Parts: sequence; C-alpha cells; structure tokens
Amino acid sequence: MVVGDVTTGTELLVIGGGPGGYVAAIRGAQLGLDTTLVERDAYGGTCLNHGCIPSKALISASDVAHDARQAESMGVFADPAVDMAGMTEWKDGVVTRLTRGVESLCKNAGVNLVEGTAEFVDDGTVRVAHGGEGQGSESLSFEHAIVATGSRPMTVPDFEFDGEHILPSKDALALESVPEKLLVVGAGYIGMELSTVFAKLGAEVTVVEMLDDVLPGYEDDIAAVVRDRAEELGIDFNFGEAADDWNETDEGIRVQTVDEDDTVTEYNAEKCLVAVGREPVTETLALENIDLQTDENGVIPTDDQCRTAFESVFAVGDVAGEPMLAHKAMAEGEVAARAAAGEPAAFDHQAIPAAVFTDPEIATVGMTESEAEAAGFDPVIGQMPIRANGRALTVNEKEGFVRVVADADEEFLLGAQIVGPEASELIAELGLGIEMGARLEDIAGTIHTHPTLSEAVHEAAAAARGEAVHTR
Amino acid sequence: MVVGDVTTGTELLVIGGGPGGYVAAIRGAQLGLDTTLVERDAYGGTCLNHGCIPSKALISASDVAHDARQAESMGVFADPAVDMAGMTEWKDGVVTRLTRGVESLCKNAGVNLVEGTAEFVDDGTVRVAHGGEGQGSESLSFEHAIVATGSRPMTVPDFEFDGEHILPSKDALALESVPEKLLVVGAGYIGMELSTVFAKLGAEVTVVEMLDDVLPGYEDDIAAVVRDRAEELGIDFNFGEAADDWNETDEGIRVQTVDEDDTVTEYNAEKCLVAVGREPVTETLALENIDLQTDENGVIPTDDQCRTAFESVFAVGDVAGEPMLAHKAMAEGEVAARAAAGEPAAFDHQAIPAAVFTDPEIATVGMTESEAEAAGFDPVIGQMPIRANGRALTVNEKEGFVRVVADADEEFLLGAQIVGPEASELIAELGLGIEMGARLEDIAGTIHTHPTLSEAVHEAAAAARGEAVHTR
Amino acid sequence: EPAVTQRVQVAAPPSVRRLARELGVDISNIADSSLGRITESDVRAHANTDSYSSTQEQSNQQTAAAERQKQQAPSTQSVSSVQARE
Ligand SMILES: Cc1cc2nc3c(=O)[nH]c(=O)nc-3n(C[C@H](O)[C@H](O)[C@H](O)COP(=O)(O)OP(=O)(O)OC[C@H]3O[C@@H](n4cnc5c(N)ncnc54)[C@H](O)[C@@H]3O)c2cc1C
Ligand SMILES: Cc1cc2nc3c(=O)[nH]c(=O)nc-3n(C[C@H](O)[C@H](O)[C@H](O)COP(=O)(O)OP(=O)(O)OC[C@H]3O[C@@H](n4cnc5c(N)ncnc54)[C@H](O)[C@@H]3O)c2cc1C
Repeated sequence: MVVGDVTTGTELLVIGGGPGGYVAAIRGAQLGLDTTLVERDAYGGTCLNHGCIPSKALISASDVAHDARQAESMGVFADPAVDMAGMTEWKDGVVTRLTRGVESLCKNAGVNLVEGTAEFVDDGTVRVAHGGEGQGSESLSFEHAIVATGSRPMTVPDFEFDGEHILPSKDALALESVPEKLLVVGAGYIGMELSTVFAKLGAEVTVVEMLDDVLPGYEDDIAAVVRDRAEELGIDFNFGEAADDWNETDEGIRVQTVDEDDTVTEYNAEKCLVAVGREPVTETLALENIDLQTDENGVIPTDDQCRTAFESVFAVGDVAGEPMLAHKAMAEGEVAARAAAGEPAAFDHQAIPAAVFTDPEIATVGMTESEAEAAGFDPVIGQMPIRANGRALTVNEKEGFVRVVADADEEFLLGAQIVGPEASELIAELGLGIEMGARLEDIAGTIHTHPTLSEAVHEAAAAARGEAVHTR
Repeated sequence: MVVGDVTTGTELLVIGGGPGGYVAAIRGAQLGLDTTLVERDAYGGTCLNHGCIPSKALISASDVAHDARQAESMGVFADPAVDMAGMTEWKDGVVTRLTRGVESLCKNAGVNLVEGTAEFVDDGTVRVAHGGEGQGSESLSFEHAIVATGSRPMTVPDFEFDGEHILPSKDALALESVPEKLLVVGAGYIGMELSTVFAKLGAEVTVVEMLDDVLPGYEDDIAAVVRDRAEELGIDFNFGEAADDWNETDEGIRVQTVDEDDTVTEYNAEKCLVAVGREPVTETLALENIDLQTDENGVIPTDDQCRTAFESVFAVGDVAGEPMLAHKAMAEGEVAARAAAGEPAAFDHQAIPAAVFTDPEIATVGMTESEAEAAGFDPVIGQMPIRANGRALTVNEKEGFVRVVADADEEFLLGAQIVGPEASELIAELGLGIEMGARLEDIAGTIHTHPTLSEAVHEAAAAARGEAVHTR
Repeated sequence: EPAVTQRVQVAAPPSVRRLARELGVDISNIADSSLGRITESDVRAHANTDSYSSTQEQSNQQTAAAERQKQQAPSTQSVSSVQARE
C-alpha cells in the first residue's frame, strides 16, 4: 500500500459497468454483499452506449421510414423525409434514459458507484485511477472481484480508426448525416445490421467480406434470406475480398481490396465502417500484477461458476469469451454474483439464444441439424415457411421460416433457427422449451394464439412429427 | 332416403370449413379416415374471410400509415396518403391467398370437398343442399360427424344490419372508403380493434358501451392502457349507454342511446358498427331432426373429447361455446378428429391464450390474480413495466406491462397478462410454460435474448420471486 | 368476449398427459402424490401399480369424463396436494 493512500474495503468488487458488470453488482448487493462497481466511462457499457441499444434504435427508426415508403401495395403512399440529426437526438435520448436507469438501479440496490479505471495490485486489491488530470487514485481491497471489462472492435492492418474516414461501429452509430456512399468491411451481424440501416436511410452501401457469404456461422438457407433482402435494398456484396489499403481522394476515400488471386478492386466511398469482430479488453486491468493469463484469443479463462484461476476473481461477459452477447454477459454476471455470495450457482444453461436484427431478423437457440448430428444425435427437423403463416401475410411479410431440431428417438427439442419477422421474440418460447426439456409434442400440444407468428413455431414442431396441418 | 337420391358414405363428415372444421378435416384425413368437408360459403370460415385475417390486415396497414405520421420525434417526417380502395384490394388479396391455401391443404390431405349446406337427417346421415337454384341436394351417410358451423354477430333490437348504415364487423371490414364519422356500438375486442383502425385511417370515431369501461372481462389496469391510447387517437367513449334507436338524416344517420336514468343522447354518424358479441350458428343444421339440444346460449354442449350427446357427433369451435377464438376452434377440431379416429385424445389443455390486436396489443393466458385466488391458490404476482425494457424504447414504445401469476408455495406459473407491443407473440412462451408446468425460476433461469421484449417476461418472473434486476 | 376458460391444474407437459390417457392413468391421482412436476416415469410407474390401468381402453372415456369434471370444478385437489407437499 502506497504511503498516504487510503484503502477502503468491499466484499464484492465489480470492474466494468456493462451488462455483465451492472447485473453482477445489482445481484450481489441484493444478496447482501457490500458491493462496489468501478466504471471508467459510461454505465451500461458497450451494449447501452455504443452497441445493442443505439443500433436497434436506428434500425427501428429507419424501418418506420422504409416501411412507409414500401407500403404502396397496401394502399399507403408516403415519401418520408429523414432528419438524421433528429434521429440521432432521439436515439441518444433512448440511450440516456437507459444508462441513467442503470445508474439508479445500482444506487437503489445499494451498490457503491466509483468512477475510474481499476487495475489489479494483487488478488485482493485494485487501484482505481480516477479519470481526468490530477484526480488521483485510491486503493480498494475486495473479497471477491468480478471482471466485466468487455470487448473492443478488432482492426484491419492499415485501417486504423481515425474518427473521420475509417470508423468502428461506435462511430457509425453516431453519424450526424447519412453518408452518400458507405463501404462496409465485414458481413458479420454488426456489419449487416448497420448496412441495412444506412441503405434504408438512403446511403449507397457496398459490403466487402473475406468469406463467401453474409453472416458467417449461420446456415446457408438463413443467410440467403437476409442476403436477398439486402440486395433488394440495393446493397452491393463483394465476397472473397480482403480490405488491403486506402487513401483519401477529393470526394472522400478510395479503398483497395485483394482477393485470393491478388486481384485488386477499388471502391470509392465517403466513409468506411470496419466491422470484423471484437476482442476482449484486458489491458486496462494490469493483469500482469496478479499473473492472470489470457488465452490465445485474449479471453480470461473461467470455470462454470465464471471463476478465473484465482479463487477470489471471476470474469464475465465479453472478456470471458464467446458468445459475445449482452444476455450471456448478464447471465454470467448473475452466476458470478451468486457464487461470490456463496450460493451453489453454475452457468449450466442448456442454450444461449442469439438474434440478428437484420431485415428480416434471425434468431437461433441450441443446436442446428448438423451440430446435433455432430453431437451424436439422430436429428429430426420440422420447418414452417413464413409465407404459409396468416399473421405474416397480414403484416405484408413472406420470406423466412421457422425450423426446429429434435432428436428422433425421444423428440426432445435440441435447437431452433428462425429467419423472419419478430424472430428475436419468437425464439423465447423455444429457449424455454429447451431449458424445460420439452418434447416436440409439448410445443405442438400447446395452443398458440391465432393469428400470430408464433403459430409457425407450433407448426414447425408439428411438421417435425409429420403432423403439420398448414404445410405439406 | 328419398327416392332417386344417391347416398354416398364417408367415415368422417365435417360440417363447416372455418378453423375448427378445416383443421378437423385435414387431421382426420391424415389419420387415414375417409373425410368429407361440407362448406356452404367460403373456406376458412369467419376467421379467414370476415374476422381474424381481414381485421389484422387492416390493423397493420393502418399502422404503417399511422406510425409514419407519428415518427417526428424519431426524425422521420411523413404525411402518408391512404387509398382505401387499394388497402381493401391488398387485404382481399391476403384473404384470397389464405383461403385458397386452406382449400389446397384440404385437397392435398385427401379431403373430399363438397359445397353446400348440410342438414341432419339422423345421427348417421345429412342432406347437403347445394347452393344456387336447381342445384339439388344429396344425402351423405357418416360414421362420425364434426359440427363446426361457427357463430354470427348478435344484433341489438331495432338495429338490424342493413348493409348500408347499420353494419356488422364483416361489412365494416369491407368498406371501400373511410367513413367520416363512425359510431361503434360495443367496446369489446372487435369494437376496439375496428375503432382503432378507422381512427388511424382518419375517421371521427365515437364508441358507446353499456358497461363502464372498454374491454369488459379484462382487468382494469389492462383496459386503461388501451383506453388511454385510444383516447389519444381521438376516439370518444361514452359508457353506460345502450343503443336504443336510429333514423336516417340528410348527412347519414342519427343514433339515440339511453343510460340507466333514461337520459337520451344523440349521435350523428355516417355508419354505425354494431359489435356486441357473437352467438352460435345452429339453425343451418336442422338439429331438430336428431333432437340435439343446445344450451341457453345456443351452444351445443360437448364433453372433453368434443363429443355431443350423440356418440357419433362432435361439435367444435364457436358453435361449441366460449372462448370463441380461432385457435380454440383449431385445437378442438384436432381433438375431435383424433377421437373420431379412435385415439385417446382429450381437450385437456391447461390454458387457452387470447389476444386483442388493439394499440397496444393485449394478450392473456391462464389465470388472473383474482381468478387464482378464487381457485384456492395463494397467488404471487410479478410485473415488469414496458418503459423499463430497452427494446421497447428502441421501438418508441413506453406503455404497458408484463404480469405473471404463480402460486406462492411451489411457484408454478398459473397465468400471465400482457399489454404492450407484440403482446400477442410474447404470450406464446408463457403458454408453453403453463402447459409444461414451469415454475417462475424456470422462466427466470432461461436466458432471454437482448434486446427483446421477451426480457420483460423474464423480468416479470424474476420480480415475482423478489429477484428483479431491472425494476425496483 | 374472449372470456378464457381457466384450467391450470396439473404440472405435467402435454406429452405426459397424453401418455397418461393412453395408459388409462388418471393424472390427477399422480398429482396428489407427486412432488412437483409430473414426468413420464411417474406416469409409467403409476400405470404399473394403478388398478385403473387394468381396465384399459374402455376406461379412457371414463377417465376423460372424470378429468373433465375436475377441470370444471375449482382445483381444491391440486391446492390440497400443494399444501401436502410442504
Ligand atoms: C454495434 C454493436 C451491436 C451489438 N448488438 C448486440 C445485440 O443486439 N445483442 C447482444 O446481445 N449483444 C450485442 N452486442 C454485443 C454487446 O454489446 C456485448 O456483448 C456486451 O456489451 C458485453 O457486455 P460486457 O458487460 O461484457 O462488456 P461492455 O458492455 O463492453 O462493458 C465493459 C465496460 O467495462 C468498462 N471498463 C473496461 N475496463 C475497465 C477498467 N479497468 N476499470 C473500469 N471500467 C472498465 C468499459 O468502460 C465498459 O463500460 C453489440 C455490440 C456492438 C458493438
Ligand atoms: C372481426 C372479427 C375478428 C376476429 N379476430 C379474431 C382473432 O384475432 N383471433 C381469434 O382467435 N379469433 C378471432 N375472431 C373469432 C374467430 O373468427 C372465430 O372464433 C372462428 O372463426 C371460429 O371458427 P369456427 O370454425 O368455429 O367457425 P367459423 O369460422 O365461423 O366457420 C363456420 C363455417 O361453417 C359454415 N357453415 C355454417 N353452417 C353450415 C352448414 N350447415 N353446412 C355447411 N357449412 C356451414 C359457415 O359458412 C362458415 O364458413 C374474430 C371474429 C371476428 C368477427
């Protein structure tokens, strides 16, 4: 301990106030632990400030304009004008409302909030450097610490973020005007969500992707539905190309890509969004002081209680590895807090759902057919096309499907894949089904409201049993 | 048997091609029964032709226009024009597509389709009168018959439907132009859905209702959310008044209502929609020939296999009583077909969900708190306000809540009430939960995708256990 | 009005309820003796000991009728079984 320094103590120290951290802190305090949350930037972390929330806000605002523009077949004629500054202001209002909410939820739960950057001193102490010059620092001793420092965008060599031309998603979400031409590097979920937003807002969007389709990791028939719709929106895809270099031009920038034959292609653009993945943030923590190792991906390894190699230190959320999703972070935060409070908690969830808020949405949970095969099951699948669902037609949607995967013997639900309207909400039922150990018959034997998209879930389960009424 | 008449035989005869009937017929054929479906009018029945589907189509089409008009705070400026004839054409296209779909699903399943009105001759024979003059009739003998003749709108004395001024929902759904002033008698779900549509399309809507609030049967705090929004849309409510008489005027009609003190109020309108409930259709069946009795509400009584007093005759859907909902009709159709095929089927569903497609939507399943008390439970409830849900804010929604009801001892889920965006889809998870015998912890222990409205379901379950993170 | 019938009596999934019907087991009998959610193995165990099951096929309809009676009456039985579990 440094002379003249005051060391205060806390039972539970949480480092980082994103979804992983704030949930851990609130739950810890609810369980009676004296809890301190250290955040260096903004409550809510990436998710609320620069991720999930602002992206979904822009998606829904651009949808209102786009839907109205596309509704002539429904007898609605509109030529909406978009005021991007106004849209940004609204989106920022949503973010502010939610981040303030997180702050006050923490306070109401009795969490001590400390602003600053926490670095490990040893496995029972951190030093918190307060932001700004001459703000000083303080030492904090803890019984348990939960590391929830999140992740940051990966970069492409020679494409350093410059706040002007080469943008991470965070900057793209904060643009005050719609770029005339936007180049997007990476067709993962963030690249696809933002390409869709800007295409709907009127930008000419070009996407370059090293692999050979959009949304790597998703099954082909799912990616195809989203790619087709994106192409209808005018998005231009270029697969098998890697961003190689760029330079400024009179009108903006010119980006060079190379394919595997070293063929160079050039794209002019006003801005370039680089969205090629995210990597854990640990360099803010001085992990070397406690000799806590990260793996080859920079992830802090944890056990099923989210405990690191140190008994007293947990790690949750993006910093603890894939899937880098806010709800996984929250669920881990909850487990770590309970474990720190001495409960026999474990991250033993059977499935973590995931959604992509493209047009249409994608949502998945549990195993795909081929994952089920690889896991030794004899999978049976059932599929219901969205175009055969009455509710979908009433909202003028036709593309997509609901697919369920079960094992042929016992018909236990193993997984589901949905691409279509409200996929992100429909997946909830199937997530509960997997956690409950539901069989296909249980889903098919549950009455689903008419007319809803959830009837397609019902029908997919019936189809897997050869009992579909509304499909052949 | 009449001389010169041909009697053909069928194992399963289904009377009425609405959701109850067509599902029964398809399932019966799938189970190997020689199945005949008799429909006198249009495949899909009330639901597809004049009910669920056209109403939801108009709701979503009017929403596109309304949402765009209301999006200034989101930075979207639009002044959509509605071409009602175009909207009607689109809606009719949706209906046609779905009714053709039902017809071809029946054919593909091997169902014999017969057009005409079926009347009972005895408990093993019907006579089918073909529509149109001189089309003749035929006799059909059956082993089992499933009656699925549906329901029709109730009338108010002196307010006979005239196809011009006094309209049932069916006619209101077929209007070619938006009435300037619409008077709606009845604030049940059909009245409220259609009032909302026409208010959004620009009509001046006045509602009169005998009882003292909208949506009788729903809890006050749910009705209040919908009433408030409807009032914001400019809908004028007049409770405690009964429609008494009407006359034509130069500009349209004048309707008189009376309250319990006999005070008369007059309303001028262009059209008057009467939506005061529905009653079973049985007079088309010549039930007297087999002496099958209906109850005091005109309903054909059935047991839990949907069997009537006659071993060989089942009744399903609206004609078999409340709740008069399409998905209840389908589920009963399925049970009756299975029972007719000799399976030990029973309508033993633990809960039937219901949705109202107002703005915002309502959806319920299982018991309310007071119903749970009345049933002898000690209920515990958990509630999550929509305004604390991130996804809701990103779609610019703030009103409503998710409420779950469980028994305090074992925490088994007993029911749920939702008012808010996508309530009709969110209820699916809770329906599955009730059927599966889920406990609150099962829902709270299932990871829900962020950011989605389904997180409010998760949070309500956690709240009921005193473990909410996102509410106080 | 969509006045929804309230049931919620047995904590057993649809697949288990169907099995009970097939085996001629009255699931509310199990509800009275089981702790928590009723599983397929509870039903099978009951089928082996339950004299009910020996009357098989024909009893299905009686079973169904009995079930229906229960479902129409408020769930005094499930409530008392819940208390019995404590
Ligand atoms: C554009 C975009 C869209 C996304 N959309 C979705 C989506 O729809 N759904 C979804 O589930 N996920 C989405 N994500 C991912 C999601 O944002 C992350 O999975 C989530 O934020 C991870 O939460 P976390 O708590 O682990 O970390 P973060 O949210 O990254 O929070 C970490 C916090 O720790 C702070 N911190 C770091 N080091 C220190 C230190 N030493 N001391 C103090 N504080 C520190 C940071 O300032 C930060 O606030 C999206 C991400 C992006 C970029
Ligand atoms: C405006 C409106 C909106 C609605 N919205 C919803 C909703 O959102 N969700 C919901 O679940 N429910 C809704 N309903 C209710 C739903 O339409 C009914 O519950 C459903 O149609 C009942 O199905 P059914 O098969 O019992 O009867 P029906 O759909 O009424 O079908 C009965 C069929 O039988 C035929 N028929 C009658 N007698 C004979 C005979 N003797 N011989 C041959 N054919 C005969 C009729 O021509 C008709 O086609 C709505 C109803 C209305 C009016």
